[in-house]
Amino acid sequence: MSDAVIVVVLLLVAACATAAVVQRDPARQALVLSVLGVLLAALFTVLQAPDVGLSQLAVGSALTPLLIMLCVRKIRRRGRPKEDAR
Amino acid sequence: MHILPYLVAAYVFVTGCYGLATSRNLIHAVGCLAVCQSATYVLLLAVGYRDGATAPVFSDIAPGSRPVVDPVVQALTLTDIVVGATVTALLLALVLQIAKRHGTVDPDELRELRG
Amino acid sequence: MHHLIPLLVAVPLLGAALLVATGRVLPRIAAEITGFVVSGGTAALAVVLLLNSEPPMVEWIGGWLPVGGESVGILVVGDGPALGMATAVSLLTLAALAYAWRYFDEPLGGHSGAFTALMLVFQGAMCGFAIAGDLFNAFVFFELMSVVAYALTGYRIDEAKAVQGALTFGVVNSLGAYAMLMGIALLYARTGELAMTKIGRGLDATGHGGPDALVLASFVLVLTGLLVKAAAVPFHFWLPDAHAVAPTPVCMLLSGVMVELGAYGVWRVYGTVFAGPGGIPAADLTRALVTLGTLTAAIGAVMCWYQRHIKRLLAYSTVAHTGLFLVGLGILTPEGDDGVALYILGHAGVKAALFACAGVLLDRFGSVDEHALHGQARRLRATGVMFAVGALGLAGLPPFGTALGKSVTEEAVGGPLTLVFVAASAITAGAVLRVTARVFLGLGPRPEDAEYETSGSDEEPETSGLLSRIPDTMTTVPAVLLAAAFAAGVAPGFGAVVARSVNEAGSGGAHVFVHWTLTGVLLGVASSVLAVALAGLAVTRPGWTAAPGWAAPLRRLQSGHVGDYVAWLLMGATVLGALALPGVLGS
Amino acid sequence: MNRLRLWLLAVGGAGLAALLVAACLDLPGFGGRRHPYGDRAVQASLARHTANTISSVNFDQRAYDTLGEMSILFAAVLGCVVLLRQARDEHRDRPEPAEVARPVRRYALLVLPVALVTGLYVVAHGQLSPGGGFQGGVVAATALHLLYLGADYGALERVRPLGVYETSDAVAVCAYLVLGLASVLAGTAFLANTLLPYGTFNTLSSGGTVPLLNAAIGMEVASAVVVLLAHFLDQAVEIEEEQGS
Repeated sequence: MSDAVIVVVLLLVAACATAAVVQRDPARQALVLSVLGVLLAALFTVLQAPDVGLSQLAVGSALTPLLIMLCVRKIRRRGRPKEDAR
Repeated sequence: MHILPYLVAAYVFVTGCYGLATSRNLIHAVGCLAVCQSATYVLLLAVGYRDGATAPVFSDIAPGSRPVVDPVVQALTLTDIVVGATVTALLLALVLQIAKRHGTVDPDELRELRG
Repeated sequence: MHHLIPLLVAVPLLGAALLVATGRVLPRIAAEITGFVVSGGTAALAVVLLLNSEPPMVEWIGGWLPVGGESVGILVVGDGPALGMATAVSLLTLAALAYAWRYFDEPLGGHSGAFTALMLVFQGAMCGFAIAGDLFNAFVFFELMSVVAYALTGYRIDEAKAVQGALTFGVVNSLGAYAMLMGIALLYARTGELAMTKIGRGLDATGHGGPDALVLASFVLVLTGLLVKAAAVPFHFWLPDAHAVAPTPVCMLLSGVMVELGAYGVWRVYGTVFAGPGGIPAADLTRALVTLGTLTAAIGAVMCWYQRHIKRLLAYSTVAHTGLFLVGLGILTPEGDDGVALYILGHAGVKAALFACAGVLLDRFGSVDEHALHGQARRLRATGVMFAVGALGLAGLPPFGTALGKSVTEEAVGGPLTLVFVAASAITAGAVLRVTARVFLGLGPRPEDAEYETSGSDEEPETSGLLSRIPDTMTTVPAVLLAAAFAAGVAPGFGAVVARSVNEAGSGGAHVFVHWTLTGVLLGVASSVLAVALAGLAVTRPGWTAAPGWAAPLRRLQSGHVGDYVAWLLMGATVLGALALPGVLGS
Repeated sequence: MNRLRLWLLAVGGAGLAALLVAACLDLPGFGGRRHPYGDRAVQASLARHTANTISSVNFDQRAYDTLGEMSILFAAVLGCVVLLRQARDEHRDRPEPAEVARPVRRYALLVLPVALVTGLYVVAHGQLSPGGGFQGGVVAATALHLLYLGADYGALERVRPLGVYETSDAVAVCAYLVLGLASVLAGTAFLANTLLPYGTFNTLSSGGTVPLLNAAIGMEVASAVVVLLAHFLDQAVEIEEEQGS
């Protein structure tokens, strides 16, 4: 049973990582990264690493995306349409 | 199943590198670097996994009653996660300053250092 | 005594933390004095430990002494090379702090000690990396020194080039570090250990008569990380971009010791992890390092010659010299190791002094552009003389420490590779002499601008406004550094001591005697003469030495684009794998 | 130039991928039994009465790595403070107090204390159950920033005197180092966990210096994250460039 769960989560992680790379808009990428963070946390939990899962949840799905969003907001606010993140 | 987790880690690493090399936006590039790093977490924890084992926390199981997974890689991964978060923060701070000084975050338009 | 080894890390970190904790109330002068005392104290500690490093010491942090050969703790090593690097790092940090005395006059809003604190953390991180005996611990300190270095490189946030160079530096080095961590994870999977010696033994025990793909992959990944730091071609692109824009005191450390720590890491990791029968065969390592090293030396020298941005020029000369170090380490002989150790020490003094002189130009004229400064610095006689002396030290003119190291290495390498040593040191020194002739003497016509290059004009000085008078610290520090590099060559017995401590730590106990030889002296003189001739030619006949057509594509590779650099990093890992492949296939 | 990069990327990426896949084929199978270091770590952790082996590895057996990790965080925060300082050509603008939707505010103010307490709890039980200084610190620090959602920027700034957090960040680093140095003064190795009794297994005060180091990390991480977020928020909300720069 647990093997099947691990396989599923692993494939989801791979898919989500691809999405995070392919998504070229940083604001949306931040969201994808936050989903990746949750998936990784889930993976770590099924791999019997609750400590790591907990910190991945705190860092990967909250802190890092938050910093990216703040960064995007600052750059957008500068109001030059050109760098509006393509 | 035998080597799938390792392959996923390798795939995530190479994918992150691809994103980093082709990125058109420095914020996106920093995000890709975070993806590269998540490959190292997956690899480390996959290496330390043991079939049918439980987490190495003995507050609710008696020591020796069940096999536990390798605690060392988990500690390493914890360190690694902190490193990743701080590097991301520092690089984002630099990106912010690039946006201010160059007026762009597109690496194709940064043309000051060359030759 | 061995309990004190980790203090090389703990003391500077504690100093930095105290500076930040009291940063809001501490006046700036007090912060700088504290930095001085802490850095100097660490340097003194490093010297004391170094003097006691025979026989080599080890220390298990946390007192986790091995029981039956097995330990759960972290090992730090206190042998000659480790403590020697730590001493070099500490002394150079002290020099950089002295140089930066009253330097940045920018209000930091209650963070008066921030720069000093970052420098102290940098010192601690480099010491920590030097003494690491545990592979993961080496990664942690590798990353710590990188993180501080990014922040220090981007310190002048008003400078567009500085923040761009710092980001490139950050992205490429972090990727290299993650590659290294992947390699460490693979090694852990195979051997289940993290201490370097234990991993080496584990590889020998589990390798069935030779290396397999896993050993090769972990070798490539770990070396990728270290070679990125050592700026070997094709991992070197970040270095000129970062070193050219970092504040001068930081440049002194980056070029003087941090890059060399990458080469040191290669030596340490190969020697303890991959040198056994289960690791990478010696022939493959030699092929990989000598090939990459020669390429690095050649490209570094050529690119150095065509720079007009003086700090960038010096940065490329660092690239060229690390190439030489890698060649010397790659041949895996005790003589080669000794030569490189001496060469690194001499180079640290010379290169830091040259950067210090370039910093004087920057703060006096607001420019480090060879063309714009043509004939401007005639009145800075002391700096000019030091710049010329530094150039000769770079060329390996006896009796500088660089010359002793170079001659020992050349002797060890032998054959056509000697030519690489002579040529690379002559070209880089020639470029520096050319700058001296044009900027400090005003010789020759003002050269023409090329199309694809980085100019060094319009830079902000790092002090508060342009200096009208050069403070004594900014002339004393390079003078002392040059004197130290000189002393390393003439002090009787210094070479022998270095050689003995290096051999005791590695090279299987083989003891070799290091001394000046006639060939070495002649080769050193030859490269110095060649350097002077090249510089003379460049100044009097600029047309003859202008960039030929074939150099243009080479310059175009240095595009300043972080994506290109990442692609080159992947390519470099592949090349490294290909170079080391025969040994794996053959076993 | 772009074409060159794509070629490099294709060849280099393929080479690296081939290398990694070949290495994966040689790795011991997933879920294998052989973990010599791991087994030793579990033994050592039990011998020192630390129920959470990971905490024992992090704060006792490999406490020196954690020192490095903490210094990285410290250096990165200091670096961000330096890099995100107000440049010469910038000035500060008070942001307009924004209207926050009622449900958002209510939710944020409700979650805030819960999250804070959770964070502290996770820090305090580091040596017993999953979690520890790092995880708890991040949770507590992020929780504080719910105030930005729930009330407004001004409210956040009032409960967040930045100087105090910067100082406590540095003080926590000092505390960790001093704990390490104390054992050197006592004549043993740096960071040796021999100064305090190991206590009763599975209680809050077990594990010798582990809880103390854990608390230092918790304090460091919480203040570091607060300072980091504060500087990024500052950039996003307050600092304005002069016109025409």
